[in-house]
Amino acid sequence: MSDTLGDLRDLYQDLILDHSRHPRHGKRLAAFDASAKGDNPMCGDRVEVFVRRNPDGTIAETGFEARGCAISVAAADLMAETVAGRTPADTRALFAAFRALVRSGACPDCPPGIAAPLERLAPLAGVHEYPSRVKCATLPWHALIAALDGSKEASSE
Amino acid sequence: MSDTLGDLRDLYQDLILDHSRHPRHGKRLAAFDASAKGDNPMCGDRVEVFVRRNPDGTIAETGFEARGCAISVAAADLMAETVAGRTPADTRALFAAFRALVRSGACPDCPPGIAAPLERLAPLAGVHEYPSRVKCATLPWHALIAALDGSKEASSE
Amino acid sequence: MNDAPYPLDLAAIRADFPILARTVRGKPLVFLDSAASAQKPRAVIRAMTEAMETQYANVHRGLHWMSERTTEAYEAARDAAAQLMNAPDRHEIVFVRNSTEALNLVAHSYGRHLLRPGQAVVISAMEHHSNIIPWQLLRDERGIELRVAPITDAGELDMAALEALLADGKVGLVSITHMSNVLGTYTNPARIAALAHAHGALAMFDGSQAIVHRAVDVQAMGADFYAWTGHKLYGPTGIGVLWARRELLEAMPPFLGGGEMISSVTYERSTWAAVPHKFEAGTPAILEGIGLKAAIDYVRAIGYPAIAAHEAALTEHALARLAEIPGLTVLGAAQDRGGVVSFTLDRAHAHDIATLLDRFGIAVRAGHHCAEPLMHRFGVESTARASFGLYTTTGEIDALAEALLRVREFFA
Amino acid sequence: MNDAPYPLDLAAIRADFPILARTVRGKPLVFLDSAASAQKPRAVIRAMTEAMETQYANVHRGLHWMSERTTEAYEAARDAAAQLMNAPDRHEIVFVRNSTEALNLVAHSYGRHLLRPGQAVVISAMEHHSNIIPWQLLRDERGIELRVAPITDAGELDMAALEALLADGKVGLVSITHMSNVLGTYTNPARIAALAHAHGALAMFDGSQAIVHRAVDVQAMGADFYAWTGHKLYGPTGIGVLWARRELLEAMPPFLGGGEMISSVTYERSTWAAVPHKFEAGTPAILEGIGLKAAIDYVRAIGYPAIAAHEAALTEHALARLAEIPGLTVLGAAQDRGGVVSFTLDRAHAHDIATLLDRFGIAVRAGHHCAEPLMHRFGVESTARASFGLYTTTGEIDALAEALLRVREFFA
Ligand SMILES: Cc1ncc(COP(=O)(O)O)c(C=O)c1O
Ligand SMILES: Cc1ncc(COP(=O)(O)O)c(C=O)c1O
Repeated sequence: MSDTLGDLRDLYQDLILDHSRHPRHGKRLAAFDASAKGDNPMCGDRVEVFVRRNPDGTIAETGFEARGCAISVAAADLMAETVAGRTPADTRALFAAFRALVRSGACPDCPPGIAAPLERLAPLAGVHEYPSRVKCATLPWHALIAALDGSKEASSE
Repeated sequence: MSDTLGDLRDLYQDLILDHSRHPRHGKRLAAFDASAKGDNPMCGDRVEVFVRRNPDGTIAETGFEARGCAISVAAADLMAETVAGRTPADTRALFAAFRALVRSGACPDCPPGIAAPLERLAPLAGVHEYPSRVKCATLPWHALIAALDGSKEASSE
Repeated sequence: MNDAPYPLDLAAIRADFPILARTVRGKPLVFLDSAASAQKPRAVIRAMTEAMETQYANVHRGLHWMSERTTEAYEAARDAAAQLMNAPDRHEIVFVRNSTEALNLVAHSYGRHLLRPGQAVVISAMEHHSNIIPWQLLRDERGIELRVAPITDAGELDMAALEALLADGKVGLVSITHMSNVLGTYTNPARIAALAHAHGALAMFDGSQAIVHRAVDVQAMGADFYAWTGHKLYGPTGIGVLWARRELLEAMPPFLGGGEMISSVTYERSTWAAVPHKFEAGTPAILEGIGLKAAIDYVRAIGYPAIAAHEAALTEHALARLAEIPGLTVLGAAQDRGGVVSFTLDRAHAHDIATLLDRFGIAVRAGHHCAEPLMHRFGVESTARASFGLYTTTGEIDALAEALLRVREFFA
Repeated sequence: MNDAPYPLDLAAIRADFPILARTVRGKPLVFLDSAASAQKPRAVIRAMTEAMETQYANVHRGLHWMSERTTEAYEAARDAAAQLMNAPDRHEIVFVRNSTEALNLVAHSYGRHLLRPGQAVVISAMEHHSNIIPWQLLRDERGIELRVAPITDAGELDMAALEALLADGKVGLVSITHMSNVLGTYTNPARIAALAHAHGALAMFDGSQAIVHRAVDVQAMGADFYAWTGHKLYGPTGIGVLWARRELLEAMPPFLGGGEMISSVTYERSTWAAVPHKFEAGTPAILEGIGLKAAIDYVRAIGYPAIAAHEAALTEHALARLAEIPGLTVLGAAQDRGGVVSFTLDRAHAHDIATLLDRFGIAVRAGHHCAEPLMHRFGVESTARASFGLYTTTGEIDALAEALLRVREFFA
C-alpha cells in the first residue's frame, strides 16, 4: 500500500494538508472594505472572504471563514497569500490562470508575469483529476472576485 | 411472391374478405331492443351494434354500423351470424371462447358445446399473430355485450 | 436526381445498423417506420454497452473515478446537443425523456407561471398530439386561450392566417412543428419566429422530425424554445432535448422537484441549482445521454448536407412511385416536404394495408399518427405512412410500391 | 453469521457484472456506491443490446412485426414489475423516468387536483429531496400544508409523533421512505399505512432503496402508492415505476399530455386512454423497459430471501469493522437497518475521505446525499457513505476499513 500512500501525497501534498490544518488567513478581518460569500451546494462547502484594500486599490489583506474540505481551505489560504499586494485586475488574471491549472493540470498559455504566484498555487494542480472537486479549489476565488466586484454572493456554477 | 400472397390469404381468408366487403348484417335494425357503441381509439375503428330480442330473451337479430378495417367488419358480421338464437349467457361464453381464439390462435379448453359456432369464427384465428389487431376482432363483441348489459358504450381496454 | 456522386455511402451506412440484416416473415426487413422511431447504429449500441461494462456510476456529486468519468461522458452529450443545434450555450440544453416531456415542461413551467390568463398560445392544424394536449391542459386549467393556425389543402402553414391570429397582441407563445410527422411538410421557423416576435410572442418549435434530416440552427431561426427526441435521431429511447434561451430558463420556475435540481434545502424554503440542472430532477437518463452523444456524433460524421440530399432523393422517388398506383392518394403536397409520406388506398383500410405489407416484411405505420385533428382536417380517419431514415434505399421504396399493387389487387 | 451455507453464490454473481473486473487507479474496483446507482449485470446489457440489434420499433399502435414484438417485450416489463411488487393488477404499473418523477407525478396529479387547500401532507425527517421538494412546490403553489414527522436519535421514525401529526384529520397523504438512503433505516410501511388510513389519509412509500434488498408486497403493506427507480435495482437509467391502486389512478387527471395517453383528440376536448397509459405520454423508455425486465428477472432468480440475508450479513460486518476505527461515527442506529452506512471521521471532511478512498480504488459517496434536512438533524454538513449491492463482499468492506485507517493516519 505504500505506493497508494504515495498517490495520496500526490494530491494532498504536505503543503495543502498544512494550509488546511493551520490556515494563516482563516479569520474574519477586524476591518475590511469588502466581503462576499461563496457556496458550493453540491458538497456543502461554504466560504466567506474579507478584503482590506490599500489606498492605491491593491489588496492589502485577505481573510476568510470557511467550512469545507481540505482542498477548499488550503485553496483559500494559498489564495490569500498570493493575492496580497495585487491589483484587482492582476487578481482576476491570476484566477484565470489558476482555474486553467486546476481544470487541466497546467497552464501552458499563462502570461510569464504570473509564473511566480502560480508556482505557489501549483500544489493544487492535482485536483484536475477530480472535476467535481475543481469547485472546491475555485470557490474561495469566486468569493474573492465577487467581493472585489462589490457583490455579496459569488455566483459559481 | 406467390407464397407471400399465400401468406396474405392465410390471414385474410376469402371468407373474411367477403364478409368485410359484403356484410350481411351491416345495417341499423329498423326496430331493436338494445344498442351500444364500441370505439377503438388506437386505430379509429368504431362500431355500433343493434340487438333485437325474442320474447324468451334470446337474440333474434343483430345488426351493426361499422367504420373500420376488414377484420373488424368481418368480425362484426360473423358475430351477428353466430349469435342469432343464443341466450345472453351463451353469447358471453361464445365471446370468451372467441377471445381465446383470436388471442392465442386456438381455444383448447373451450366447452364442446361451443365447437360449431367457434368453427364458423375460426377464419379470424390468424389475428393472434397481430396482438394490436386483436381489438379489431373483439370490438364488435364488446359492443354487443355492452348492449346486452344495457350500457351504451363498450369499455374495451 | 442528377449525375453528381450519391451523397452518402448507403451500403456502409446500412452495415452500421445490425437490425437491417434481419428478416421478417422470411423476407428481408424493409423498415419504413423511422418517423415513429429510428433504428440504432452500432456506435450507439456500443457506447451504451461499454458504459455499462466498463464505466458506470451515478453522475454529479460523485467524487470517485467511476462517477467522475461517467459525469464527463454524460455531460459531453450536452455539448454535443448544443453543437448540433448551434445553441450559444451548453447550459441551455435541458435533458428530458422525449419531445413530449419537453413540450409539457414548457407548458407547465413557462405556461402556468409566465403566461397570464387572457393570453393565448397558437399552435397549427398539423401538430402532433404532444404539441396539442399540453396546451389544452393549460387552457382548461389556467384560462389560457388556445388558437389553431390553419393549414392549406396542400398541407402548408397558412402564414397570413397565422399573422391574423397574432394581430390582437394577446398571444404569448407560438408553438409549431418544424416538420409534420404526417404530411412531411417543413415549416419555416425563421419566418414564424419573426412573425411571433413582431407581435410580442415567443416561438417554440417541435423539431422531433426535422432535426433527423436537416441542420437546425436555433440562433439563425431566432427560436426561443426548440424540442426534439433522441430515439428518432438514431439514439436510445428515454432521452430528449429541450433547448431554450438562457434568460427564459432562468426566469422559469422548476418543473419537477427532487435530487440534483436544488441548491439548498430546508423545510421552509429551498433554492434551485443553476440552469439546466434546475430542470433535471432526479437521476437523469445517464446511459441514454451517453447513447445520444454517440448518435449525434454519428449523424454529424455523415453530415446534414448528405442526409438532407438523401432525404430529398428518397422523397422524390417515393412520390413518383406512389403516383403510379391507381387509387392511391398522398396526403398533402407541400412545396418543401421531407421523408414522410402518408396515403390512403381506395377502399383498403390503413390497418389492413399495414398488416398486409407486414407479410412482405415491410414495416409501415397505420392510424392517426397522433394527429387526430389533422386527420379530420383531411377528412380521413387514418392513413398508412411510409417514412425514411438515412439507411433507407430507393430499392426499399420500390418494394413498397410493388407490394402496394398486390395489396390493391387483393382488396379489389 | 451462522453455519448455514451462504445464501448466494457471490463468485457467480460477481462474474455476471462485467464492470467488477475493472481496475481503477491500478487497483481492483471496490464499488461501494450502489445506493446511488447499481452496476448492471450482463443479462441487462444483453437484453438492451439484443433489442437494438434484432428487434426494435416504436411500441403500441404499430401493426408490423417489429412493433408488435417490441410492444410485447416492453409490456412484459409491466408484468414483471407488477409481480415484483405483488401488485394486484398490471395496469397499476405506471412507467416513469425514476422515483423522482413518480413522486412528482403524484404531487401534481393527486396533490394538485385531489387534495384541497387546508389539507396536509406528512413526510418524515429522513426523506430524500425527491420526497421533499415536490411537496414544497405543492405547498407553495396550492396551500397544502407540509408536516414533517420527526425521527429519533437512533434514526427511527417516531411513530407516536407521526400519530400526533395525523390526529386533526387534516392529513390527506403520508409520503415516507421505506428505507433511508443515508441511515439505512427501514421503516414499517404496514404500520404507517394502517395509521394513515385510520386517520383518513393515504399512504405513499418511496421504495427507491428498499426494493433493492427486500421483497415488497404492496398489498400486504396496504400501500396506496409505491415508487421506485430502475437504475438502483441493477436496471438501466431512464426508467422507474409508480404503482398506485387502480381506483386512484382512475380518479387522477393526467400529468403530461401528448401521444399515447389519449383516447380521442379534438381541439375542443380530448379524452384519455385507460390507465396506465393515461400517465405515459409520448414514446416511453422502451429499451429501458426491456432492460428493467431483465433486471427484475435477475433479481427474482436470485431471490429476495438470499438477497436480504446477504445484505444483513454485509451490514453486520460493516458496522463491526467500522466500529474498530477510532474517531469514526456512524449516523443512526436503527434496529432494522440495511446496506447503507453513513459516517464521519474525526476532522476529515467527507469529500477528502471520498477522494482519498478513490486512490485505493474504493468508490464511496460523500456529501449530503440529497438529504440536507436530515444532515441538519444530525448536526453535520456531509457524510461519507458506503452502500452495498448483491455483488458486494465482506472482503471489500475489509478493504474499506483498512483504507479508512490510512486516511485517518493521513489527516492525523
Ligand atoms: C430514498 C430515495 N428516494 C429517492 C431517490 C431518487 O431516485 P432517482 O434519482 O432515481 O429519482 C433516491 C436515490 O437517489 C433515494 O435513495
Ligand atoms: C412531430 C412530432 N412531435 C412530437 C412527437 C413526440 O415524440 P416523443 O414520442 O418522442 O415524445 C413526435 C413523434 O412521436 C412527432 O413526430
